[in-house]
Amino acid sequence: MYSELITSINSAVTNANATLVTPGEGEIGDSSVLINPESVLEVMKFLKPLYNALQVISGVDYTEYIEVCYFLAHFDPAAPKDVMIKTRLKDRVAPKLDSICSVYLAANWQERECYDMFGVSFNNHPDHRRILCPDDWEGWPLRKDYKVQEVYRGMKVNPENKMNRDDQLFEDNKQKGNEADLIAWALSKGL
Amino acid sequence: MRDERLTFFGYFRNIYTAVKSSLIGMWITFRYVWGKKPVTVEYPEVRDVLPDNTRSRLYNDALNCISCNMCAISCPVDCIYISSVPRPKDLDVPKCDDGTPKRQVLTQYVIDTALCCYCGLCTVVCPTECLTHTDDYEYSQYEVADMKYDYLSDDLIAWRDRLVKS
Amino acid sequence: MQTWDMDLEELKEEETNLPGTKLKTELLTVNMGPQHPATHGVLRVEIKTDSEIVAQAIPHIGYLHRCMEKHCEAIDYRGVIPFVDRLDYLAAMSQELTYSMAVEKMLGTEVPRRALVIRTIVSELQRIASHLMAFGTYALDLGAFSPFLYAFDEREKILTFFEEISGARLLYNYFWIGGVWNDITDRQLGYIDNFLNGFEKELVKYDKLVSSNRIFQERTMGVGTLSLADAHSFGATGPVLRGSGQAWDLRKVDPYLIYDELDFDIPIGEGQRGSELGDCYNRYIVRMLEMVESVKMIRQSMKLLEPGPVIGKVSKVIKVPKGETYTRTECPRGELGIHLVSMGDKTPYRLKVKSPCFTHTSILPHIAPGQMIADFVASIGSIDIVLGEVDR
Amino acid sequence: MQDGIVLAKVDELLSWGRKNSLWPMTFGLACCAIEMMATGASKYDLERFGCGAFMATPRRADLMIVAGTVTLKMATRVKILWEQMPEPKYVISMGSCANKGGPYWQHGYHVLKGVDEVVPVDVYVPGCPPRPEALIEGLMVLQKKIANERVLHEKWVRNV
Repeated sequence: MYSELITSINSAVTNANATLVTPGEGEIGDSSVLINPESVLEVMKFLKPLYNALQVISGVDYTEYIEVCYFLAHFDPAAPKDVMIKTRLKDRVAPKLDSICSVYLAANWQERECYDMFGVSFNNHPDHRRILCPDDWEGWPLRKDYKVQEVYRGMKVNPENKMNRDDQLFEDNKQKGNEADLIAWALSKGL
Repeated sequence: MRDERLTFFGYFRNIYTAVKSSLIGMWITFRYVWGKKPVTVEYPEVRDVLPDNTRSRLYNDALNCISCNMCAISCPVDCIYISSVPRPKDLDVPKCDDGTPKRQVLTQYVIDTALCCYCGLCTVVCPTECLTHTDDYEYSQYEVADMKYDYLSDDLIAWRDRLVKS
Repeated sequence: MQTWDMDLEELKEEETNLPGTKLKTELLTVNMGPQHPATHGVLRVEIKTDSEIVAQAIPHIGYLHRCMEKHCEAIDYRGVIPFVDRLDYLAAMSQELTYSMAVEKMLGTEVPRRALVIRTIVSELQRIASHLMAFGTYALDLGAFSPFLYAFDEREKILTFFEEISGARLLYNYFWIGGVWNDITDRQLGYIDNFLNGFEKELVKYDKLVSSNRIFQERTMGVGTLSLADAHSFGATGPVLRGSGQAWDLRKVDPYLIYDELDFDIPIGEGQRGSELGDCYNRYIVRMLEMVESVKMIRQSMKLLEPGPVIGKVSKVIKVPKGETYTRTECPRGELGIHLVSMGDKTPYRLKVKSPCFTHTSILPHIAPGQMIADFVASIGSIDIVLGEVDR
Repeated sequence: MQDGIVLAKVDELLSWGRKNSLWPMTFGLACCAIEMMATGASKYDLERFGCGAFMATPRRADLMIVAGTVTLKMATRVKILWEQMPEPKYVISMGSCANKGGPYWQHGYHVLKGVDEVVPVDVYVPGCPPRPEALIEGLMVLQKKIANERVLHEKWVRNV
C-alpha cells in the first residue's frame, strides 16, 4: 500500500531506513511506515508537500522501546490520503528526537504532550515544557512503569481515607464475630 | 475592526443598520411576552415525568441477589463491593423470585454512590435483575460518608416496598 | 498584578521599544482564567498586552487533565465508553461513535443496518445540540443573553429525546460496541419530526436575532482571521477549517455510517455578508449552516429506517486481537481520532485520543497578536473548545 | 448576654435573608458545569430560588458550586477562590468527581480525590452529572441548613 511512498522516502532521505510495518499473523489493523529516529526531521520535510497536515503525535510505551507515531493527512477533498509514520526509541532513560515544529505548526503542542506523558524530549523545540501536568510534576504518567507521587504541594494524591478497599466493610463485619455469626446475621435478614 | 474609510453617509448608514437590526432582535424577544407557553418546570411542586430507563440512584434488592459478582466486575469505576460465603450444606437453598437458586450467602453489598458514574453497565449484566436504577435523584447529603450505601442495612431493605417496580 | 499565581512569578517582564519613538514601554501581563466566564471552562490564557492590544497570548491547559488515557489502559473495552463520554461532554454521542467504530473495526463486527441509521440520526441530533450550545455561549460571550436562553430551550428538547432512549441527560453510554443500546420507537420518531419542524423556524429566528445583527457582525467580522495554509499547518479540522474556506468533511470524503446515501452539502465560509474569509463570523456561520444540513440529513435517514435488530453479535468478554488502528470521524468540533493499540487483552494497551479542541487551542497564540482583549474573547468563543477534550 | 426571644427572631430574619439570596459564583469545571448552566437557563430557572445571579468574581459571591473534576493543578486555585469569598460562604460539591474523585478515583494520578480535601463542603450533590433538579434539591438542602443557623447566637452568646 505504501510501497511507492517508502521507495520515495528512501531515495530522498539517506539513512531513513523506511520499512513497511504490516499486521502479522493473527493480528489486525492498519499498516504503517517505520523510519529511523535520527532522520525524522528530513523525512517530515520531504513529506510536507505530499501531506499538508499533521494530525497527531502519539506515543506508545512497549516497555522495550518507546514508539512515537506521527499521523499525517492530506486535506484535499479531491485526493484524500493519510499515513502513519512510526519511529522507535530504544533509550528509556533520556529518549530524544528532533522537533518538527519548523515543518508543521501543529507539532508544537503535540510534541509537548508527548514529552509530558512519555518523557521524550525534542531537540530544538521552541517551548519545551510540560503541557498537561504541572511544571513541577514528577515522572512520566503514561509509561507502563509509572508510580504516582504521594504528595503534590501538600495535597495527598491518594489519601488513605478516600481509597476504598473492596473488603473493608466485610473485614469490619468479621471483627464483630466469627463466620458462623455472620451467616446467622445474614440469614436472619432472609438472604 | 473592519478597516473601511467611513464616508459621511456611511457613518449614518452604519448607525441605521445597527439600530434597525437590534430593533428586529428586540422585537423577537418582545414577542415572548404573549402567545408563548412558559417552558419553566417549577421543580419542587411540578416534576418532569422521567422515562422508565432513567439512570439515577442504584437500588439492590438484596433478597433477590445471588452474589454472582457480575455487577462488580463490569463496573468501570469499581464502586460496588460484594462479599459472600458459601451456604452451609445443612441448610436448604432458597430461591429468588425468578427461580434462580441462591448458593451463596450475601454478607456485604455496598455501593459507594459518591464514586458511581451512573453508566448503567451493572444493571445490564445483572442476571436476576435485582440491581436497578431507580428514578430517585433527590439524595443530597451533608457528609460524603453517608453516600456509601450498605444495601443489607435494615432501612435500605425496607426500601424494597417503596422502590422496586412490580 | 496579583502575585498569587505561581507560574507568573517566574516570568520576567519584557521590555520593548515602540517603533518610531524613543519611549520605553513595558508589556502588561494579564492573566485570564482559569476561573473566567468567557474561557468556556478552565482554560488559562496569559496575555501580554500593549495597552488594550494583545501582543502575545500563551494558553495554559491541563487544569482538567483527568488521566483518561491512563484509565483506559485498566478497564475492559465496554467500560471505556463511559470515560469516552466525558471527553467532550457537549457531544458525548459523537465520541462514543468514534470509539465504538474503532473497536468494531478491530473486531470485524458487523453492525446491523437499523443500528447504523439510528447512529446517524442520533449523532446528527447531537451535532445540533452541540452547535446550539456553541451558538448560545458565543452570543453570551459577546454580550447577548437572550440567544443563550433560546438555544438552551431547543437543546433541552433534544436532551429529552436522548434521555428517553438512553436514560441519561448528558453522558449517555448509548452507542455500544456492535450497535446501540435501545431501539427508537415510532412515537419517538414523531417527536423528532415535530422538533425538526419547530427547529427550522427557530433557525430563521436565530439568523434574524444574531447572525444579521450589525453589532454582532462588527464584533466578529475581520477578527481572528486564520488563513487556509495556516489552518492546514495547524491541522485544524471541522468548522475551523471549513470557515477558512475548504470543503473538507469526513462525512463526504471518507463516508462512514450511512452518510454516502444521504444528500447534503458541506457549508464553508465564503466571506458571507461582507466578512473576511476565515474570521470568527465565518466559523460561526459555518456552524449555523451545518445545523440546517443536519436537519436535512435527519429527515432523510428517518425515511431509511427499517425494522431489524439494533445490536450485532459481540462476545460477552471482548478481546480485541493484537494490532493497532487509527479511526477518525467528524465530530461537531472537528475530526476526532482514536489511536487504539491492542495486545490481545481484555483492556486496550494504549488509547490515544486526537482531540480537535486540543489542536484548535494551539491556534490561539497564532491569531491573538494585534487583537483587542475583547476581540480575543470573540476568538476563543469562535473556535468553540471544550476543555474536557483539550485536557483529557 | 442572654439568648432571648428577640435575639432568636433576629437570627431567624438574618438566616431567612441569607438563604433566599445565595449568589453563586460562575465556576464551572467540567461536565457538571453544563448541567449547572442548564439549571440557570430557561427550563429550570435557578432565579426562582434567589440563586440565579451568577457572579463572575468570588468577591461578590456567597456560594461556590464546585461543578466538576478538581485536578491537582486546579486545586490550589479553588482554594484561593474560596479564600477570596467573603463570609458567610457556602460550598456545594456537585457531582461524583467533586464528592470523592468520581470515576477517576482509581488511576487518576492528577485528580484530587474530593474537593473537601481543600475547602470545607456544606452539601454533596450526587450524580454524574446530577440532573438540574438534583442541583436544585441540593440547594434546598443547603437552604435548610442555613435556616437553622443562629448567626447572632453563635457570635454573641456562645463566644461570651
